[in-house]
Order: sequence, then structure tokens, then C-alpha cells
Amino acid sequence: MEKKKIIEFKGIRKVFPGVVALKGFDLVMYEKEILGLVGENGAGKSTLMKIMTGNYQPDGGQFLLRGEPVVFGGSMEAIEHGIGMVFQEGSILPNLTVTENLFLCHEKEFSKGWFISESAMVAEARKALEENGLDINPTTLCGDLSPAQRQMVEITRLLWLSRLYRHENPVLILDEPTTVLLEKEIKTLFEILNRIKEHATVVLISHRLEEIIENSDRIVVLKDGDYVTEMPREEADIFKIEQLMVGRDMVEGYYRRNEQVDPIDTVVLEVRDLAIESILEPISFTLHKCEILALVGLIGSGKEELVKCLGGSMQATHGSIYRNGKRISIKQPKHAIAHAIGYIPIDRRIEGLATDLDIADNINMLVYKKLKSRGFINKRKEQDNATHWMGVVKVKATSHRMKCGNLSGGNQQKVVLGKWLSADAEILIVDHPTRGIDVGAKDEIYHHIRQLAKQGKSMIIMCDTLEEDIGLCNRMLILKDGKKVNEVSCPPEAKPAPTDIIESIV
Amino acid sequence: MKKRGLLIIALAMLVLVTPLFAQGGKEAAASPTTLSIAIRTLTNPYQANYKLGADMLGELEGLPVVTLTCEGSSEKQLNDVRALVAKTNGNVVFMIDPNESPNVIPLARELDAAGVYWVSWWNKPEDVKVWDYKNWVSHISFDGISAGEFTAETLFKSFGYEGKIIALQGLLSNSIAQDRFVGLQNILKKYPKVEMVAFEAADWDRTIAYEKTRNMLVAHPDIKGIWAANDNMALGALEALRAVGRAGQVLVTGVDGTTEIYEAIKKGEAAATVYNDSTYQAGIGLAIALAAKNGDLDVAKMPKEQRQFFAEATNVDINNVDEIMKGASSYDFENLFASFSRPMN
Amino acid sequence: MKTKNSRSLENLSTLRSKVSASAVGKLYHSIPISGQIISLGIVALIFSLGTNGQFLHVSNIMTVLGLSAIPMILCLAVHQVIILGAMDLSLEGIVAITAVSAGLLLKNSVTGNDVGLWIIPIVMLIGGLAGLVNGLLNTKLRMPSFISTLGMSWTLFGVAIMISKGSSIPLRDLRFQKVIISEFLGIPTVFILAILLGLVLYIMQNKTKLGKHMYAIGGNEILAKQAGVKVDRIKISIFGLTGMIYGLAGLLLVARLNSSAARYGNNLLFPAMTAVAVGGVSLSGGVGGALNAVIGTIIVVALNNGLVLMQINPYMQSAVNGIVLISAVALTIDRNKIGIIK
Amino acid sequence: MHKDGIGKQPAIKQIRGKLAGLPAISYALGMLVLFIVIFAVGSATFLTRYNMLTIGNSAAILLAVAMGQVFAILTGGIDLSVGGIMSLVSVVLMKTLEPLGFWAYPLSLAVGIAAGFLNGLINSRFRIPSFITTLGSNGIFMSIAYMISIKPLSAPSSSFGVLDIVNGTTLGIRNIMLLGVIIFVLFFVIQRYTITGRNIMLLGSNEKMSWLSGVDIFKVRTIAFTLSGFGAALAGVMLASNLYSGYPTLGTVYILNSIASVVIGGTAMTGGAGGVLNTLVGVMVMSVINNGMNIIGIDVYAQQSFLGVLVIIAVAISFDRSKLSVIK
Repeated sequence: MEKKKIIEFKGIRKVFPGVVALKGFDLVMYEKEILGLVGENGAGKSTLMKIMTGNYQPDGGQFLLRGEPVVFGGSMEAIEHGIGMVFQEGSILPNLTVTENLFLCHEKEFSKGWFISESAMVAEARKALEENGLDINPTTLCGDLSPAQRQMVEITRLLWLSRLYRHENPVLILDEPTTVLLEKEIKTLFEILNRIKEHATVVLISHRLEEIIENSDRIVVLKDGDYVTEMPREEADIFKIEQLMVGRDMVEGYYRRNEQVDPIDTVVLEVRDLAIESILEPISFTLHKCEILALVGLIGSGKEELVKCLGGSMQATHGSIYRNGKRISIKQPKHAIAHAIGYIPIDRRIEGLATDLDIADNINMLVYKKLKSRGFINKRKEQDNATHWMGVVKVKATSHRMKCGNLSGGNQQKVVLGKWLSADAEILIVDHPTRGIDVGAKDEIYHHIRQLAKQGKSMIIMCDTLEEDIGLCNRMLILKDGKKVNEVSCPPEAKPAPTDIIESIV
Repeated sequence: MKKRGLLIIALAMLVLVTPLFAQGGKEAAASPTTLSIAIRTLTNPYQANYKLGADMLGELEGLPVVTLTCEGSSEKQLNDVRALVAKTNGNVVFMIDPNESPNVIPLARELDAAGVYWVSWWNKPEDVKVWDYKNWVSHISFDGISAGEFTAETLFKSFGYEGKIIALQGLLSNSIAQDRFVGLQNILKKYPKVEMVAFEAADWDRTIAYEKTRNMLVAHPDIKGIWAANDNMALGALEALRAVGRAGQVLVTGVDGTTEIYEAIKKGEAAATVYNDSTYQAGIGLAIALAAKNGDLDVAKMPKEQRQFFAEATNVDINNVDEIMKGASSYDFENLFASFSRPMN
Repeated sequence: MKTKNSRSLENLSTLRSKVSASAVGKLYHSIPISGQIISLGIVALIFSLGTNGQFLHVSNIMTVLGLSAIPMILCLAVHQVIILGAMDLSLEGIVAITAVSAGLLLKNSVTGNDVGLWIIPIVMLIGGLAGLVNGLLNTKLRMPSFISTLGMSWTLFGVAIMISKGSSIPLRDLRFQKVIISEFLGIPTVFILAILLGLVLYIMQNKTKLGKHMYAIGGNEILAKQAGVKVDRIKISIFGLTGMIYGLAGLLLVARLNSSAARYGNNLLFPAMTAVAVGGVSLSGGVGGALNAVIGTIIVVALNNGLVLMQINPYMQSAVNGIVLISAVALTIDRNKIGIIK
Repeated sequence: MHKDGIGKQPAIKQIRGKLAGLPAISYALGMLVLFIVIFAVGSATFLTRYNMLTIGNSAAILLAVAMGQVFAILTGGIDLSVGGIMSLVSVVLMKTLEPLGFWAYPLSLAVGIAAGFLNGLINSRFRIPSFITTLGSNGIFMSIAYMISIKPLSAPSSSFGVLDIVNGTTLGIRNIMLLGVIIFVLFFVIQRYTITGRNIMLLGSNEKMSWLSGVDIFKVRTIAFTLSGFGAALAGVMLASNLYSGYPTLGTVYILNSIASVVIGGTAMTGGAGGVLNTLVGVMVMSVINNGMNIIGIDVYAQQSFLGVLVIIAVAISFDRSKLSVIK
């Protein structure tokens, strides 16, 4: 396998006030490969990418593109050299059509005299989309597209651009591409990436090691701004990589199984024949004290909607919910909260936190009633409550007045957790607790989940990966096409193998 | 950080609050008396001419002149007056055209307290009497009713006292506007053959008058004349007529007496206006107040008809427009009550 | 966001989707301003009933079109900035200053000047410069346009008063007024002028890079920037363009009344904003265009005309305007598109 | 602000960079002190007792409106109807002063509160942007005022006594100023020490999240606009008593002035940042400028421009950009 080098870093180095982001290492990227880049937050992945896309300039070392040393002034320059990045939060404008998005800032390619020829643009757009096997109408507003489709449009844009600037082998960087995608969409994404690979280099950044291992030819591990090692896909396995990333081996057992506790049989929540028209068929289940119940199933299996109904952000059309044996009705989140049901959302920054406000505000927001004295909120009590729960969930921050926007993903998640704990929620619905969180923090989150169970909280979880589900839960409900198809118990000693579960899911 | 912020606040507030307890602002007035007019705005010619009169008297007496405009805010008018009283340590006299008629009450109480003499023009609620206040020398107004009557009369004459007319009111809330409208209505009663088919309020504004007139002309294409409560609106209406090609056939009337309307009268596009000489108003108003301040007038002893009265206004139509346009060669601010026409009860 | 409070709206939207399935619905959605057209229809219906047909009489329609011209031009100007997601309150100030300078530079009875037709480029230049300053304050000094343009409005209005010394300036040059009141095939020329301007902007918005990019900025400034849109440059030029159009409107106002004064700038802003909103231009930016501005203005002007024809008490008119504004927007805004309502 | 990649550091940012760390409000305070010094130097009479009373008087009224306005703005909305509300309230007060005496005050306040409540209702329940809602309702309130009385109403001399509750002086300070202080404290407590106040901040900074956390966003929004109405009502009452009159255009000038003072204070128009304390400073800046211009004798023709320029400068310096990635 004699591959041509496309990009080569020689002693690449980047320093920010206070921190050395890249310690000066070598790294090679080949043509026609998918390179998986893994490492904890702060390991230097994003800094490296920002150098490739021209957002940063290296302080030392060389950045060779096709053998030529280069330094980019900005992302457009990088694109002109055939390096493009698909950003985590996406960079598609919802109020423009697919066509307009594809060719934004390159309209001149289609201009006749002063004006742009709409038809020419649309035609080109259709062509470009088809080449990537996408069935998207180029005249639809991107606001009406699914996240996956938007991402595809973005990828199409980058490829089109690289062709525009005549590059045989463009470099495509994808930062956490799958966070916003549904399972089946993820499949198609990787199909497409593998097709693209035939004439391009793809750099893949993701916290989901499974998909990295599955899809990349080569995996590079970074840690603390330094190159640790690299391995071909064949030799890669999750545990090894994670230990390399974290640097310490997690002997205490994956997902902290050994800390798992058995549920008490008192039923805290019972769902009877809950159904949502044309989404979820009548489903019944119970949740016991101290129990961790995993909802497993593909997107569209109805699990998202189910938990939304329990959290109050959606309403079931039929069926009933019982809390400690009493029937309750949940029409709005506040009702759920009133019954000590907390919902830790998948999208922290949008649904979980007020990033403009400080940690105290976020932790206290549910319990101001408790922090009053003589009818008014008491600053002292406020601080005490905040600092107390910050301690409990181990938020790493200088003070309780620190803005949540400036916290790392892990710490933000802990703040959200702290918020619900301070409101002493008995039942927690935890929607993808470890999404976009690096391994070290993940382990802490697992630890917290276990602790909570010990303290008698009950949880309904939906995880990023089947392994995580199996590892964490006492029992799992498997949903498929809006039906409950199976129920499997997962005691610490006898966890079922993912393979057994898979077939009942798909 | 917050601590520091609060500290600065405290400091700033301190700076502002300390003088509250310091005695002062009442030391003897060495500087010359300031003449001040407090008017609505300088954005219309009638009001702008006030300034001319004030400056004229200022030159005559060799005293500084300050113009205050409130741009439609009564509160600003009151505060500007206060500010000036503060600035001059009370060594000032005012001619005030109140933004809204009731504003004379706070002004009167304020200026009584400060011992500042002043004269008001135009607006005053009926039930408020000048002689209830010691520093409010006079309230003078032009007779809105007779003005409305004259312009209406002349307008009707232009089409032989028979036909439809439309009318443009000023700010409905304004008492002068109402008086002039009453004048119109009196004449309408007098000539039953003349019918007012529509009226709109155009807030003294030329643009609004233009648009309202355009719209009314659609509903009533067959009108013979347009009565407007001031020249600005009359001129707006005139342009509207021009736009539909009927300027000159349908005449307009206004009140105030601006050069533009005079020219329209000469062209035979407008029938009449009433000349209220705001230059004179400002000058004489200040002169009266100044006289009171200098002790030439003993306010307490003044007869009531000098405390509040209607002043002589000049009716203008095609017959006398030319001589009026020559303008008053010079103004007489000596004879304080020369313009007296009839007392205001 | 689903709550019991907004459920009625959901029903509405489901109904919408049902409708849109039908052929009628397809038509409805194929036209960007169908909602506004319907509201205009309603207004027309009510008034023609109220004035037994007089409202729809040709002469009245022509009057409405004639009167809508200048507001339309102003609305076409300000809606550009709204599309950027910014706000422009400097309208009245800029119109005042251009109106006054037009008055002083054209043949008039105060000064000796007579620049003749040169006035057109001159007012556009003055307006354009003012707009440019708006743009610079917003982009380079990073001030919220709402407040910076407000400040500009006060400043320029003041300057207008200063140079005109507040008095109104009669014109001696009648050519412009002739143009204003002239008709072409029975249609007021000034209206045709406004429509032409609308057309130009429509093409600019849909067929040129500038247009595409300004929508990109309205959609999401940061992303637009990432994609390489020269955000500042575009914003500044749009503010500038808007200013130029204000200048034009200022000149027309002067021409229409054949005289000029600073106060001609008064009472222009809120009608324009109303027209923008009623026309369906989203105040959050990125949605709507010249078509919306045009139809919006016509609705508002037709409304005022109808109120006069029906002899509605002058002081009820502001209330009626308010109610119409609210209900028109309530019916036409697509809440799914704007997301959170602020 | 760096990561969003908007432009290179503008000059103004660099100036601020040197003073970095200071809370946004300090810049506004700086402005205030600066203006005070300028005017004090410009005219010996600026810092006289009489003039301070004048400033205090006008500041108190503007403060009341702005205190309400800031709550509307904190939710990310805006209230353009404060003018209409003030006018309506003033008319109601003058109309009811004779029959009701003192009780005219609570009545007119109630009217204002109801008006604000209506805004909130339309805005939250029918989900119409507050800009439109209040722009429309402003006209409605004015018309109602006109319906009550087309003529400006003046206070009957019999009820001057009642009005002196506002106009009188205690310990040489105008009651209206003491009123202003009370109003400030009231709204300050509401914002900082009540759940509603906190929820308004939450709403402003992240609406979706606050809903998911059980905040009744409809209620909170409505309350915010009701507070705005309350502030406007207070201002209307104060101003009407001050002028011994009420009429349908009384409040118009306060619409933009209140917004200006809120922004000068450093409150972000996107909501969730800033607040009552900032607004106090903003109000002081506005009032000091307005008074100072007359005191140092700026030419009347120039005053409006002067104000405009000063406002631009004030905001350019005091506006807190760190909160916002995009300036719209």
C-alpha cells in the first residue's frame, strides 16, 4: 500500500498564553484515506484542525501541503487550497435554498454580466448533489432539511469547491459529524464518506470511538497537545485507545459495573398503555427505586418521544402515568418537575443551560423558592446552595459566579446534573449523558450516575452507544417502530452481549 | 468588580446630591437680565419668527436672548424654563407659548416661586386666571373665533355662498384650533347653502394636510373651497389641489400670514389668511414682562383687561395683501398694550 | 415549543399543512406574498362595502397608488436593513436633511442656488453618506443599529433645523412637481417610479451577489462570515444604499409640496415600519423582500385612504391602524420560521 | 468575541481592552461622571441646588418609564407602547381627580398595569413579536385617550392639594425625587430578589431551556410587559401631576428616550444581560445631558444634534459587546 503524502506536519507547534496547545510533533496524512483523530478535549485536535483551515497560524514547525510548506490566512484560503472543514454546529444558512448555500460566495461562477443565472446554479447544484448520491431538491430551503441532509449539503459544497479550485485530492475535515444524525443517517454518511475517499482524504474527529474504529483506515491518538501513537484499524480496540487517551488504565471496570446496585421493588413510576398517535403504540412499563432503565432502539423507534412525554415537553395521546401509584398528568415540563421528574436534555447548550448566566444561576434556577428568606431571594443561601452542589457533582470552576458558557462540555453537563439534584428530582431522564464529552469526564459522569442510583434515585437513560446502555443499566427496554419488542435485564455479573440485542433492534 | 461599580455610583450620586443641601443659586443678580422665549419648535415659519422678535428686542435693550424649544414635550418646556432660571439665578423674563394650554399652571406656580416675571401667548385654560398669580404679568391671545369667521366668510364669498367645502383642523386637542373651527361653524350657520361635507385633523402639518386632502378630494370631487385652520395646512391642501389640476379653481384659506400664503393669494389660489405677527408677539410679550421686572409696571395694580386680553390681528385678502407683504417697517415695543383688541374674561 | 397555549396555533398550522396539500395551497405557497394579498383583499372588501364601492373606483385606486409612492420608496429603503437583521431609525433624520438641502439647492426664494437636475445625485449622495455613517457605526464601532441610527436621526434632524433655520423654503423650480403630479397611461408617474425602484431592488436581491449575501447575513451573520461573506462591507453598502433611497424620498417630498422644511421628515418612520411588518418582512432578518415592502405599503396607504373615505373619527384612526397591524401580522407571520418570538 | 471571527479588534474594543474586567456599568458611570464634570466646568450654575432639583425631577419621571422598559428588553423584547400608556394614564388621572381625589392615583396606575398586561398577553399568547404588538397597541392606547378627552385636561385648582403629594417637597427635596428613589428600589428588588425577576433573566438568556426547566414563559413574558406598563403608568402619573394636566400625546417623547437610556446603561437589546442598576445610570446620563445642554447654553438650533451625538458617543463607550457574538 504505497500511498502519496498529502499533508505533513513537521514539529508543528502552537502556543496560547498560558498553555502549549501543540507541543511540536510530526504527523502525516495520506491521499485517499480516512484518518480517525482521537483525543480528549484539549488534546489539541481542534487546534490542529484550525491550523489546517487557516484559523490559526502555527508558532513553530512546518505545515506541508502536497510537499509545499503553507500558511493560510483564513478558511477561504484553505478552501482554495483544497482543505475544507464541516463544523460541529454546521454552517448552513436555514433561510437560503440548497443552491444558494452550495455556492454562497461563489455566485460569480454563474454570473452572466451583472446578474447571476439562477437556472445555471440550480443545474450545477443538482449535478453536484447527484454525484454524492444525494436526493435533495436544490430549490428547497435548508431550514426544511434534516440535520443529516444539511451536513450532506455542506460536504457537497466543500467537494464542489475543491473541484472549482482544481484539486485531485481535497482534504475534508469532519468534526463530530454524527452528533446531530440519526442511526440510519450515520450509515449513509459513512457510505458517502467511503465513496468520497476514492478521490479525497477525510479527517474524522469524534468522541464515538466505535464509529472511528469502524470507519477509518488509520487512527491517530493525541494527548495533551502531543502525538501519542497511531494504529491501523485492524489493531484498534476501544479500551486500548481510551487508555491511551486518558493516560491511566481504568482498572475499576468499564462503565463502573462493579458499582451497580440492584433496584428495590418499590415502583416509583408506572406507565400504562402510553401511546402517541402514529409514533408510539401503547406501551407499559415500570421503573423501580434505584433502577437504571435504558431505552434502546433506533431513532424513529419512538423512544425520544416517549421520554419527551415523561418530561412534559410533549403530550401523549393515550394512556396514563402513575407516580408512586398515584395517577398524574404531565402536560408541561413544570408538571413533570412538580412530580420530581427531571429531564437532562441531549443538547446542553440549547436546552440545558443559560450559557450567558453563571453557575449559581443555573444550579439554583429550580429551587429559588427554597432560597428565600422573608419573601426575597437570599444571596447567602444562593451561594451556599450553588457551592454545595458544585462540590457534590465536582464542577471544576474558579467560582460559582463563573459563566457557564466558559465551562467544558463535561463541567456543563455536571452543572445540569447539579441543577436537577438540587431540585431533588427522584426520577431522572438522562438523554445521551456523555454526548460530546471526553473520556475522562465520561467516567466521572458514570460515577455520578452510579452514586445517584445508590442514593435511591431512579433513572431512564438513552446512551450514545449500545455498549454504554448495556454497561450502565439494570434493565433495558427495546423499542422498534413504536413498539416494545423486548425487555432484557442486565445484572452486573451477566451483561448481555451487544450482538444479542442488535437483531431485536434492527 | 460589582463592589467597585457600586462605589462609583455612590460617588456620582454624591456629586449630584450634595448641592441639594448647599445653600446658593440665590446670590444677587449682577449680570444683565436675560430675555427668553419658550416656544414649541423652530421647524415652522410662524414659530421661527418668534425668535426674530425676541432678538429684535434684545438688540434694542442690549440684553442677552435665549430661545427654548420643547419639540412637543411639555415636560421639556417646564424643565428648560427651570434650567434657565437656575442658570440666570432668576434674573430672567419669559415669553412663553405653552406646549399645551394646561401647562401654564405648573409654569405659573414655578415662576411665582422663583419670582420670575413672564407673559404667555395663545394657550390657557378658561378657568385659570392670570390675576391669581403674582408674577404672571399677562396672557395675550389672538381671537381664534373671529379669525375663523373672517377666513370662512372670504372663502364663501369666493364661490358665491353656495356649495360644498371641506375643512382641515389643527391638533384637535389644541384650544386655538377649536376656536377657529367654531368661527367656521358660526359662518356655516349663517349661510345654509354652504355645506361642510367632510373635515379631517391634519395636526398643523403640511404633509398630513396634503394626504388627507387628496383622500377627501376623491370622496368629494365637487367641492368649492377648502378651509384650513392654519397656512401650513392650507398650503398642503393647495398642493393637493394642484396635483388634481384644480388649484385656482378651488380656493383655500389659512391663518398665520406667511409669505407663501400671500403669494398664493396674489396668484388667486388662496382666498384669505389672518396675519398673526409672531415677531411682534415675542417682542411685546418680553417687553411687558421686562417692564414688570424693572418696576415700570406694577403687576398688582394692573387692570384685569391688561392681565389677559385678545390682541389685534390683521385680516388679509386680495385687497390688502400687497401692503401687508411690505411688512412692518419697524416695530413699536414702547407702547405695551397697543395691540389690545378686547378683554378676555 | 409545544404547550397547551400554543396548541390552537398548532391546529392552525396543521390546517395550513392540510391546505397546502391541496392545489389551492400549492398556489398559495408558490406566491411569496399570498398572505398579504389576501389581507389587502379583506381591507378592500371592507372599505368598498363601507363606502358603497367608492373605494374601488378607479380615481380612488389611482389616488391610493399615487399617495403610496413615497411611503413605498421609504419602505423599500428601510426593509433592506431589516433583512440584514438590523434596524434603521435614521429614516426621519436623513429625509429631513435631504429635504432641506434640496430646498436650499434648487431654485428657491431664500438662496440664489439653482442646481437643477443635479439635485438628484446630490440628495442621493447626502443620504448615502449618512447611511454610510450608520453602517460604520454598526460594523466598525460595533454599536447596535437600533440605538446608533436613533442617535443619527436626532443628529441629522438637528442639522436640518440648523441649516434651514427652521423656516420652510418655497421652491421656484416647478419641474419636479410637474413630474410628481403627471400621469402615464392614467397611472401616477411617481408610483411607476416607486415600482421601478422596487423592481431594481427585487433584481438586486435575487440576481446579484450583494443580494444573496445580504440574505446570508440576515440568516446568520457568523456562518455567513465563515462562508467568506464580507459581512462588514455588505452591511455598510446596504446601509449606504438605504440612505441613498431616503435621499430620493426626501427630494420627492419636497417636490410634492413644492417647498421644503426639516419637519417634512416627521411622522414617516412608524408608517414605514408598519408597512414592512404588514408586508411580511421578518424583523428578525433574512426573510422577505421588495415584493413584501411594496404590498405592505399599499395595504397601509389603502387603509388610511379608506378610513378617510368612511369618515372615521380622525382620532380613532391610530387605533384602527394598530389593530390592523397586529392582526395582519398575526395572520401572516409563519411562526415556524421565526422560531422564538421576542 | 474572538472565536466568532467577527472582524479584527475594532478601535473601541482596544480602548475597552485596557480597562478590561470592569463591569459594563462602569463605562456608563464613567460617562456620567465625565458629563457632570464637563457641565460643572461649563457653567457654575450646573451644580446649584435649584438645578439639581430640576434634573432630579425630570430624571425621576424618565427613571420610572425606563425601569419598566428594561424588563421588556431583558426578555429580549421591546415596549414601544410606553408613550401611549403614559398618555392614557395622564388623561385618566385628570379625568378622575375631581370625583375620586387621592384614589385617582391607584385607579390610573391600575389602567396602566392593565394596558401592559394586554401587551404581554398579545405578545405571549398570540406569539406576535413585541415590536409589532407594542407598536400597534401604542396607537390603540392613544386613541382611547382621545376618546376620553380630545381637549387637554387640566387639574381643577380644588385638587392641587392632591397633586402636591407628587409636587410638594420634603426636607427641601421634591417628593417626586423621593418617589423616584422608591421606584428604583422597588424594581431593583423585583429584578434581583424575586423569582419572577430571576425568571425574566433566564427567559432572556435562553427561552427554550427556561421552559424545559418549568418556567412558565407565557406568564413571565406577560409579567415583564405588565411591569413595563406599571413603570409607564407611574411615569404618566408623575408627569401629569407635574404638569397639572393630561392629554393624548403627553408620553410620546418617552418611547425612544426610555429605550435610549436603557441601552446607554449597558443593557443588551438581545435580553438576558444588564438590568435595573444599569438603567439607573443610563437615565442619569440622559437627564444630565438634557439639562446640561441648556445650562451651558448650547445654541437652540444645535441642541438636538448635540443630544444625538452624545447618545452615540455614550453608547459607543458604554455598550457591553462581550455578551454578544453579533451586533445587529
